[in-house]
Amino acid sequence: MKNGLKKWRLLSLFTALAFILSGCGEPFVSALQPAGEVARQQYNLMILSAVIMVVVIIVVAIVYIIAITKFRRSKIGEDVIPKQVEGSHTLEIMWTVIPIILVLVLAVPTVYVTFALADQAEMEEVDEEGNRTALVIDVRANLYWWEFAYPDQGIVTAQDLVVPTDQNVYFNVIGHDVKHSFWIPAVGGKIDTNVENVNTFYLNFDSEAAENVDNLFYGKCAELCGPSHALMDFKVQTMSGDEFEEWVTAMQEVAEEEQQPENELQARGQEVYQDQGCIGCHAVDPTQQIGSSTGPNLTTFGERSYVAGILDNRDPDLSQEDNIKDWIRNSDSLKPGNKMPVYNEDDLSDEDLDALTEYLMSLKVFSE
Amino acid sequence: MATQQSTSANPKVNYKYRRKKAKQEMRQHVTSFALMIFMTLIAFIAVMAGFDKIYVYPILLVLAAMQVVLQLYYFMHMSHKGHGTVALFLYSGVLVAFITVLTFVTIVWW
Amino acid sequence: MSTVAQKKGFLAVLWDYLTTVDHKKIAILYLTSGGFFFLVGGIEAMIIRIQLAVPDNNFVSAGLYNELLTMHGTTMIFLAAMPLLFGFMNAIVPLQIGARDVAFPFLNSLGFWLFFFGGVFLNLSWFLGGAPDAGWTSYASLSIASEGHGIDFYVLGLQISGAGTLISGINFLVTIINMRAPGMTYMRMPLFTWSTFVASALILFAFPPLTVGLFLMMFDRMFGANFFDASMGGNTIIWEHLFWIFGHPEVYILILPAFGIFSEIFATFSRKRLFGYAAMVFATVLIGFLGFMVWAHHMFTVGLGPTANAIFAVATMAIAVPTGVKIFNWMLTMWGGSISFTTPMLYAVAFIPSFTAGGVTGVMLASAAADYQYHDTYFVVAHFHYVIIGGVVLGLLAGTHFYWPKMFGTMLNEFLGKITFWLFLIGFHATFFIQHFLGLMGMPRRIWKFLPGQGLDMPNLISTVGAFFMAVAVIVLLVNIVITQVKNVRVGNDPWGDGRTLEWAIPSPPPFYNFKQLPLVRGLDPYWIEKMEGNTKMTPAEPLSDIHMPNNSFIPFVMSLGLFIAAFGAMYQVSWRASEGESFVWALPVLIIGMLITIGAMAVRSLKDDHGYHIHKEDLLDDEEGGRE
Amino acid sequence: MDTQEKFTSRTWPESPEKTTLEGKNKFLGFWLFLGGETVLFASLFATYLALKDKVPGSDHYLAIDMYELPLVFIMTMLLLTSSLTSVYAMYHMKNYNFQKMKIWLVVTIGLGLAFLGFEIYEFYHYVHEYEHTFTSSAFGSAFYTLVGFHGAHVVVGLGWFILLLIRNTNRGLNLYNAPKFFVASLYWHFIDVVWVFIFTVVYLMGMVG
Ligand code: HEA
Ligand code: HEA
Ligand SMILES: [Cu+2]
Repeated sequence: MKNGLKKWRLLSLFTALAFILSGCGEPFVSALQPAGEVARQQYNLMILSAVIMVVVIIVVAIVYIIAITKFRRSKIGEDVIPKQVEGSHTLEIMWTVIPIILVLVLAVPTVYVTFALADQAEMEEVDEEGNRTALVIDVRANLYWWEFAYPDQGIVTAQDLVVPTDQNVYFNVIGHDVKHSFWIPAVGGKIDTNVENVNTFYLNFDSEAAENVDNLFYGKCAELCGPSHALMDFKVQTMSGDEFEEWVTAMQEVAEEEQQPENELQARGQEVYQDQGCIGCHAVDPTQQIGSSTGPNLTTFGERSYVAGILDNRDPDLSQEDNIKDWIRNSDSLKPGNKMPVYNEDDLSDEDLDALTEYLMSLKVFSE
Repeated sequence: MATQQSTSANPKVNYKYRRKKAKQEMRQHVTSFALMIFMTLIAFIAVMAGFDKIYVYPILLVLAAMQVVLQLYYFMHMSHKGHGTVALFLYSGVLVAFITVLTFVTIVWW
Repeated sequence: MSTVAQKKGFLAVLWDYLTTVDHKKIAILYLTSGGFFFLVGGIEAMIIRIQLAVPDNNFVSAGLYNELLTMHGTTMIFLAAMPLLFGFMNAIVPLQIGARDVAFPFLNSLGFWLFFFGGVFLNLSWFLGGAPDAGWTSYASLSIASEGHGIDFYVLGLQISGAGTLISGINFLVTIINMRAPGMTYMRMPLFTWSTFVASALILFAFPPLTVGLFLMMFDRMFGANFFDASMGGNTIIWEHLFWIFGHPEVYILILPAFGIFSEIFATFSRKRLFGYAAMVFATVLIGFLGFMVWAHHMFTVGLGPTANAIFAVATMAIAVPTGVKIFNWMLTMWGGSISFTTPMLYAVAFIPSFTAGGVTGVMLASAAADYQYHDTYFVVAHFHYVIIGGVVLGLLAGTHFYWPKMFGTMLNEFLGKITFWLFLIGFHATFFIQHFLGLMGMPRRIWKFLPGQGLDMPNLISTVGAFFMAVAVIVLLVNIVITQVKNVRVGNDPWGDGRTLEWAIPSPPPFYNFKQLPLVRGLDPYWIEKMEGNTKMTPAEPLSDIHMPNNSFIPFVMSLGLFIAAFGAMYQVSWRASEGESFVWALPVLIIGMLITIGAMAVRSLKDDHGYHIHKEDLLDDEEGGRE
Repeated sequence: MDTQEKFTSRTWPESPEKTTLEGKNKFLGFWLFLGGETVLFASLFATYLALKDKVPGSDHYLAIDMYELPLVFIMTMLLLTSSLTSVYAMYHMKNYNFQKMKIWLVVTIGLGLAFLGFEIYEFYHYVHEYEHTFTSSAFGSAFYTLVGFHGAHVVVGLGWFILLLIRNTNRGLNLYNAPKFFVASLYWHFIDVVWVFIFTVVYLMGMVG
């Protein structure tokens, strides 16, 4: 009976804590609203440890409050000399053993989950034809932008990571210039993109949770990498497995068919794109320059939710057009220290900018 | 402050005895020196002989450790009384040193 | 040398402090310069908080923000917290063990001046082209890529002050091992002495890896080496390991002495012997030992593999056990005691829940798989400010109030002290509690600005408001200090009335030779024992006789100055970094001149014998008051 | 008792280095310092092991291509012998035989200088034969840093001995300088201890592969 009561209390503590915490933050960035298997395992570990810690704090608080209320000098009398106690073995053994037990309760699942999340056996699996069954994405972190290459599909994209839901997605991450760290808070913990080695881990994107956030999660750089570290954001677009297949096909096809400008302005913009040398850093073909480009690949630029990872295209006050122009004119103040040159009126007339913007907005692969 | 300690706990009558002890100890030192040379030779020969490294590495490391023990305990007198604190701190240092080297050969890759 | 108090001119006082080898004066030097750097680091923190008060703020620029956060962390850890602790160690430890000075008075002074010049050098970066900007951890890929001389200032400044710290650490170890008064066995040493002992041992073994790491970075940045250049076969993870092999013990170097201060305060103001003294000593040693086994918990996301992560996770959690022993022993010290809530005691009492909260989040961080989420977020920022401010800074503030009378002979105003306390405590929790949630809600640390619409606005504002409370608290403390020193009401040897250890048995401030006759120690809390037997003084362990004292020396100052000068040369001789297009012909000569000054000073020191001097018995007899200078 | 008191070989205490409190402090402090140095060298060894043979291209020479064991053997013999000669010096110090102590110290210095000479030759050789320099690769940086730190210790040790000899030649032994000689010789032995690991870990293990 008593035991049952205790269990019940602990359980309610669990749920209460989980409930309070889940109220925190926005679902597309918050680690407290896990949107995938990996994040959920980590979240459970967090809740377990938080509960243990709350228990510790409560115990300490009880002893503490009694001690500082009962034994005040003002209550006891000014001249009392307390008994000079040396210690107590029983007590000392107690507060050694109980914390050891608590720590073990946390240590066992910690070790378990740590190994579980490092299990990448699935990545090696192949079908009859020797093709890898799991989806693998090569992430290359650059000073303030992200490149995502799909080696088995032979395509590349940047800034907007596109992934299928409800399956494990494997990531090989590396830092191109300095060290960064790859983090999608709602979907799972981070992993460093070291400069000298490839790190591998996996994430799993939950379709239900993804719907909740309109299929868009926020990703961040979590390792100080320079002035614009704060702005090295990326976005994650999730879609169902089938849709993802279609997306891949569409991407692969862009490379084959020559993209034709739809109107004159776009055609002019395309010219500007070539003349100004944009093409030197930014490929518009998803099969080009994988792993070697100096700037983000812009094949899907017109479909991106954000410009440069930070200017929101869905913002009702600012159109995508405004964002693009703002970026081209002021990239240096928007993302201090980034590697893209600034184009002021002398370099690029307003008309050319209009045309360029029109062209960039037309770079779409997968929208209806 | 220097004067708080009295100079010689040992009365000076022990002079002869001390001299003899020192001589003896010196002979020990020469022996350990010979041992060190000998171990060095073995180490070099083991390498020149071209055995496989799984045999040579342990031999080399054991020989080095033995040499160091000789240095510390004989040449540096750690075998004498009053080196308890010294040993405590030296071995703590050795422990930290060991862990450092261990991690660098295991979890710093490539 | 007369011991009669006399008025001295400003220059004479200055010269006295520049050349002093007296541990009590060196303590004051540490306290003032550490205090100064605390204000500097605090102002940097305030700018950080102002920048982060609202989303998309542009109060400071991106580059400047990174410099601020780097200098805030570096200054607070190396130039504020540690030196302030050294201040109290210097002031109190020799008195607590009944010694006339530390083992190496000359090196004590050298340690201080090295720290001081290293700190000044580091902070000069603000005026000479930009401060370091790669975080206090200065991870290699970024710090190698960082342009300008910021990181060079970091490397050289820390190298110089680190040498000072190592010297001081060895000095305290030898002092505690060799200089204890008759009867002061190890198991009778006060806990502050014990924790100083363990912290010094940690310094001895933790600073060499930092030294090596800094050398490697210096070689890479200034002399063309390739330790951290992946394209040349280098490996940046080496820096991370070396830094954290130093870095984790470093946090215990900070917290253990604070634990020591609190142990003294709990016993004193509960009028009760420290509960479980032996267990406390053992726990201190154990924490120090385990402190070397856990550093990779800062590197869980680096990709060391699950085995390494699991081992280091479990090892880290183990530290909760000895720390818990300490927490409970402190509470049981109060239990059954007679608690008087003086300002130092208020800090001590507030420390228990604050530090426990910070400690348990540490254990949460230790859970490797969960740390993939916490790492490099504000959750970590919250954790370490809880342990550092809730532990170390509260300890320093408590120590300031507690030992002020012993160091300066005057009592800080209790009323103002309590105002400081409450403002600081409230501000501290307001600032940092909410940061736990910021981290979990997806706010990375070290970000210059955060963008709106991510649910981060309100908590950040609250955090900033809290920081202002802390700032006001610090200002009240400064006012308190000024008022106290101006009023200058002198106090006796045991101003708190409940002193237990040897330092309270001698005048405040103590005479420059500390003890006329070394005391005989008859047990733990020797002064308390004497008081309980109705004695007002310690029983002497030796007849009154001449006291041998070391001479003052200007050499430590010169030696440190030489390194300071050489550092400029070393830094500016990198003209081969052609990209910056700078070339300073004077750099190499300056490097050489600086080194010559240092080496010359060392040679003078070793060629010129310095046998010190004696205070004669007769003068000691005359010196009834205990003479303050 | 005065630290400058003159002694005879009969009144000279058994452990002159630890007779005064200053001596005791110096003795202990120096040993502690050596504990710290152990960690310092461990960090350097660890770095070397992590970066051994890490070069940017296949045209760079590796450890196994370069190291010359005969040379290392000679250097080892020199340093080991110098350890013995400094033990002799301390033996005479304890016997209050200043003259002989000086002679053995001079011999020690000579051996140390010879060692340094070979080391400089060795470095020169690697640089010119193999283009293996401090800046040529991470391996080069790590090698020269580790072995160079040891070499720098040798230089400091020699300078220390020389300074002590110059300062005290005309004064003879007393309780003020005895601890200094003793501590300097401890330092010298420590340098030898480090070398034992260098020739084992760097050269011998490097040649095994
Ligand atoms: C004074 C400084 C101090 C102290 C004392 C501590 C104490 C601890 N720290 Fe902290 N830590 C820092 C300063 C400190 N830390 C700093 C500065 C950083 C960040 C560095 C950077 O990246 O810039 C950091 C970062 C840090 C990390 C890395 C986080 C990350 O970057 O991802 C971790 C991970 O394990 C950690 C763990 C711990 C643990 C387990 C303790 C333990 O020692 C705590 C032990 C105490 C208790 C647990 C409370 C009392 C105990 C009881 C009441 C008994 C019962 C308790 C239980 C059963 C749990 N710390
Ligand atoms: C001892 C260590 C210590 C201390 C005491 C503090 C104290 C404070 N710290 Fe922190 N902090 C660190 C060590 C410390 N810190 C470290 C190591 C980092 C990591 C750096 C990194 O990432 O590399 C960090 C990072 C850090 C950050 C994260 C920055 C980021 O990641 O982007 C923040 C943000 O809120 C912060 C805030 C504060 C605040 C508000 C205080 C306050 O408590 C400060 C209180 C003090 C004052 C407010 C001073 C008041 C002074 C005056 C009012 C001036 C009066 C002037 C005159 C009379 C001349 N600190
Ligand atoms: Cu740590």
